Amino acid sequence: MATTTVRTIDAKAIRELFPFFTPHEEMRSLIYLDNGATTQKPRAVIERMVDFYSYHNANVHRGAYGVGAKASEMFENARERIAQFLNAKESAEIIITKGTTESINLVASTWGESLQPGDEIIISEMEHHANILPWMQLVERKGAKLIVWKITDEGKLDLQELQSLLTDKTRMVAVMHISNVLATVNPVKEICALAHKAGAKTLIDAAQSVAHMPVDVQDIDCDFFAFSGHKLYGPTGVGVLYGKREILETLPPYQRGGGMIKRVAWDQVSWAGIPSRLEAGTPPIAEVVGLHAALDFVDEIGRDKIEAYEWELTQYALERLQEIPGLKLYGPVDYRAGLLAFNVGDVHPHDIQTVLDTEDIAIRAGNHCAHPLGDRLGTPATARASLAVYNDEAHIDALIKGLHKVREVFQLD
Amino acid sequence: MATTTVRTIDAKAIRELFPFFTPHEEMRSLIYLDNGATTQKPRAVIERMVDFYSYHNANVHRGAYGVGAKASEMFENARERIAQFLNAKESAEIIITKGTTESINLVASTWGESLQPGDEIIISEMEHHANILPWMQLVERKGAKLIVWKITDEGKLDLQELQSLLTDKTRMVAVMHISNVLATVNPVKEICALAHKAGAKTLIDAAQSVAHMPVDVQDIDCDFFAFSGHKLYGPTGVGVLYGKREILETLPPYQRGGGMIKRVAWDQVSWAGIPSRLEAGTPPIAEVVGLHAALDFVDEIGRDKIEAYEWELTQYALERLQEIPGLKLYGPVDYRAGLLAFNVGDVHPHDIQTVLDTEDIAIRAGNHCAHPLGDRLGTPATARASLAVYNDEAHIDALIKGLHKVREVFQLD
Amino acid sequence: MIEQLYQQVILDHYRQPRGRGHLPDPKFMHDGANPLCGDEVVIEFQVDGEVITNIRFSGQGCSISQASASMMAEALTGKTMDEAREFIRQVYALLKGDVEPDLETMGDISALAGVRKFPVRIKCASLAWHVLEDALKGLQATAQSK
Amino acid sequence: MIEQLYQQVILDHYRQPRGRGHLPDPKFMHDGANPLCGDEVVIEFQVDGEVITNIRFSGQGCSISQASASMMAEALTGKTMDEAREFIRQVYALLKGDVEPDLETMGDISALAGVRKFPVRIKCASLAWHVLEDALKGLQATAQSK
Ligand SMILES: Cc1ncc(COP(=O)(O)O)c(C=O)c1O
Ligand SMILES: Cc1ncc(COP(=O)(O)O)c(C=O)c1O
Repeated sequence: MATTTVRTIDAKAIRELFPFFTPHEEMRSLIYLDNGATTQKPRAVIERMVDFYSYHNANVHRGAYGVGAKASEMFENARERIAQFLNAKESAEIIITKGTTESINLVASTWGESLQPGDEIIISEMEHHANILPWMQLVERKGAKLIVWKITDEGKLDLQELQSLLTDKTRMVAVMHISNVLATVNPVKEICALAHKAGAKTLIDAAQSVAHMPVDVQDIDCDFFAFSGHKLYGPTGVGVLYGKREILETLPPYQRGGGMIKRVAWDQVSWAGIPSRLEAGTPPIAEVVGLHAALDFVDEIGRDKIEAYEWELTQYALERLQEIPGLKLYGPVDYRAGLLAFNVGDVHPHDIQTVLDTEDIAIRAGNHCAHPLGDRLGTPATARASLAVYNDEAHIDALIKGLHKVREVFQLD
Repeated sequence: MATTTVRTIDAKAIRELFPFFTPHEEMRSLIYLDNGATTQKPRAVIERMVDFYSYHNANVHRGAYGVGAKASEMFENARERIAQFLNAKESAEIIITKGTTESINLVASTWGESLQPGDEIIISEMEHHANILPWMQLVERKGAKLIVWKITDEGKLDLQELQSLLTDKTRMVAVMHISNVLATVNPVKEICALAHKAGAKTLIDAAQSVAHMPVDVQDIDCDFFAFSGHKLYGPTGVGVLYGKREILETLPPYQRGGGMIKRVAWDQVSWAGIPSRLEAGTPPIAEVVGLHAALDFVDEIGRDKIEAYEWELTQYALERLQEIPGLKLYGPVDYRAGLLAFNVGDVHPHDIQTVLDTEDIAIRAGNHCAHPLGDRLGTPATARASLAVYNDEAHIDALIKGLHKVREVFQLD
Repeated sequence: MIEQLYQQVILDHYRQPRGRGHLPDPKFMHDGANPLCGDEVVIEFQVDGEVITNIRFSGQGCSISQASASMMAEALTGKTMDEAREFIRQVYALLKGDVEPDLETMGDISALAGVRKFPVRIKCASLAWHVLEDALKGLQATAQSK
Repeated sequence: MIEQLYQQVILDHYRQPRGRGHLPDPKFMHDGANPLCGDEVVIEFQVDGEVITNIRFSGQGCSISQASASMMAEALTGKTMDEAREFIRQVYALLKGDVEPDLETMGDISALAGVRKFPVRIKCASLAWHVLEDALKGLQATAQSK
């Protein structure tokens, strides 16, 4: 079942950069198709952290010279690198968090303080809980209103529909860049333009996009942009919130503690400037340094190339999935990211997962932290295969073979 | 300047377990006396994380089998291990956070919700900003009152004084276990008993204690207990909040996102039980696994032994620091933890630090995130040498030599 | 190996569940979920003296969790509460591998032994039984407090 | 090496600062801090036409930051604002190593070249100069907007 596309990426060579994919005693080798949950880590990322812990470990900032200054420098260099990766104007616009979830909670808590009763927040029907629950809490606290932007039957967001939802009360439009279930790539630039015209701010949940396509926050012109390191070939325990300087500067602190103040007295506190004001306590230092290496890894391959390659692979997968009788695929098919959520007949997704697991194929099954979308699709759970740059056609072939096995075990004939 | 104490610990052998202290190209070897800021990491901790990222990396929970289940198991085993380390009743009482700062912010935000106008929170005058600012914000938000428990001239907390501050309005007594400036070891068990008698809850900021002495949360009988992994020979990006089950169960969620709900619909949300309800988003998985190894490291040596050894070493340091004319030491001298904050004549602490740095000795200089304490002591900044299990008398000797050099450079004669 | 997990009886109970549905006037109702995978089981039942007269279940989840609920409804209807408690203990022992499957005493339920090789699925297989066990505990506590 | 950093002139300015204190009626006041180490410098000054007539500083921090403020107060008093701006540029160049220290034109300030080997101390040495530069920028902006 050969494809005619030109192989732009040598996935096998890339796999060799990952300990997870090199033969080892501890584990049988696995076809890893759960990249939407978390990606594997290239050796370069692991080694950068080992190097940090082994030879440069010290707490950052706050009057350290020698080794401490070097650690601070590595930390701030990583911030610079993240800014450059996103094409932010300056590194002060990069806030280090522990993940996408914290990034969005931070915005809802701090920016959200200015919300007035009756104000409106628009989120889409396809959002992950991380981009639903913080806003639900905010509107409840402020007597504001949450407006749900419904998806089309195709699983997309319709800009006309957004137009009709935007009012002079809309203060924020918060949407995901790529859906972690439908794989829809949302037109975030157009969304931001419409929102801004209506006087609203915008937040992009980029958890599923940053590792898979070029992103440019100035081009998108979003006000906030959030992602996690662990879905971007980087470590757990670290995430990023980008915000435009003029907005970040107006935000009150989020968590409070060391590093985010200028001066504390019992009767008066003055805050540090950005980004420090929004980063209380010891940051995830080694993790930020590891994330730096992850960005280098991605850019060495090239995000354009990754995007093109994963689309090729996705097309191949879409084609081959049609072979499986009774398979229902969710989300658009004209264009989409490399996530494939589906069901097979009456087989429960967990059972699909278990059968595939015995074939050494790792996929995810469940609601993917998007209950409202599940309600809309009429299925509480789906099986999801999600691709990364180290996957190739052979993995899709194995998946298809595994799904035939599922049908066999479940006697679907 | 030999001591007569029996060496209970072979610090040299312990240093050999740390890449940071083994000769390497990247760095000249350093006498590291900045353990109050962060400790170095034993090879076992680094390797456990490398092993996780290399062979077991997957996201935890949420319907993964195979490699994902193994990752979840490692994660939950670590939670069990932390519970055992603290002698908590059960692992559900262990909430994973990103550090002490987040742990305390979490309590102030969630437990603090129940505060009424006029209620009182007692904190001590020696607290770190992490245990000041969240309470300041809370009392402001709730119309409650922050009561400052003054320190004695010796740098201790007087229980009589606490008695006189406790009223029927006191809802919380939040104090540090060990002061990161004065090195005072506070009588937390007695503090909790007094607070409970008055009907108040208690929080112990254990950032500076967990790595240096045995701790038992049931014996202390505190309601909350907070610490960071990175000061306990563990990774950055991870911390712990212990809370008694009956209290945790009453807390609303903190951050919101995946993993902390049972069910989300547009009109209704139901929360998961503890600990999940208080842990939104992908947790710091590899970091928790690394922390597990750090606890093993500490317990293999033995916390009783570490405490005794560091006290020996501290006594030696106290004795030798008296040799330095014009040196002013802060904090008690009858008993204290292995932190030594001081000033020398009119030399600014940063200059002390710089001179010592050129002698390959790393100490910290500054306000140590405790401005109000600095105001009380009448010094905005101090130099601080802080000990860990891998330090020995030779390091103290080098420090003393370095301080003589400081006096020489600054012509203090 | 995978065929040991998904034996014919399991698929049968999954596809033709016994006791799936609701009681018109449930006397007792209890629910449980496996937060790790999202399986949900709700049990309703009635009691006549010491005897459990009627068991219905609803919910959703993998074939193991739903088939297991179906098997439970079938096996425990007509048993006294004490017998049910003992039976539940036997099922746990079976799942853990402490006793061997025995078609005579356990019937279809023997097929659940297939989960032993799939440790993470043990929670799926035991879910319904945990729910009923909890419900019976609640009943006992209420009875004793009277 | 350490003696290059802490030269006699630096210690002199640290212990006997010129211009430490406050003006009775400061026309211009500006402050700055080095958040990484906590050094603080506040500058007050007066202007007569184009000429900076009086400079006072206060604050606290390491010997380098405070000595540098003292040197600045001494060096820039009596200079025109344009001259001061040019001088500040020269100091930055000196600290960065772009120009060599020259006792004749720079006087005591030449001693600040010692920080070159201590990159993290450059911020200490330049703090006071940044504060004044900012203040002058503010002045210029106000003047232009009139
Ligand atoms: C006593 C005390 N509390 C809290 C903290 C804050 O810890 P972290 O920065 O890891 O959140 C520290 C360390 O800086 C500390 O010494
Ligand atoms: C679209 C989307 N948003 C947010 C998140 C949450 O990310 P994290 O768990 O790293 O905070 C995820 C991943 O689970 C996601 O897929």
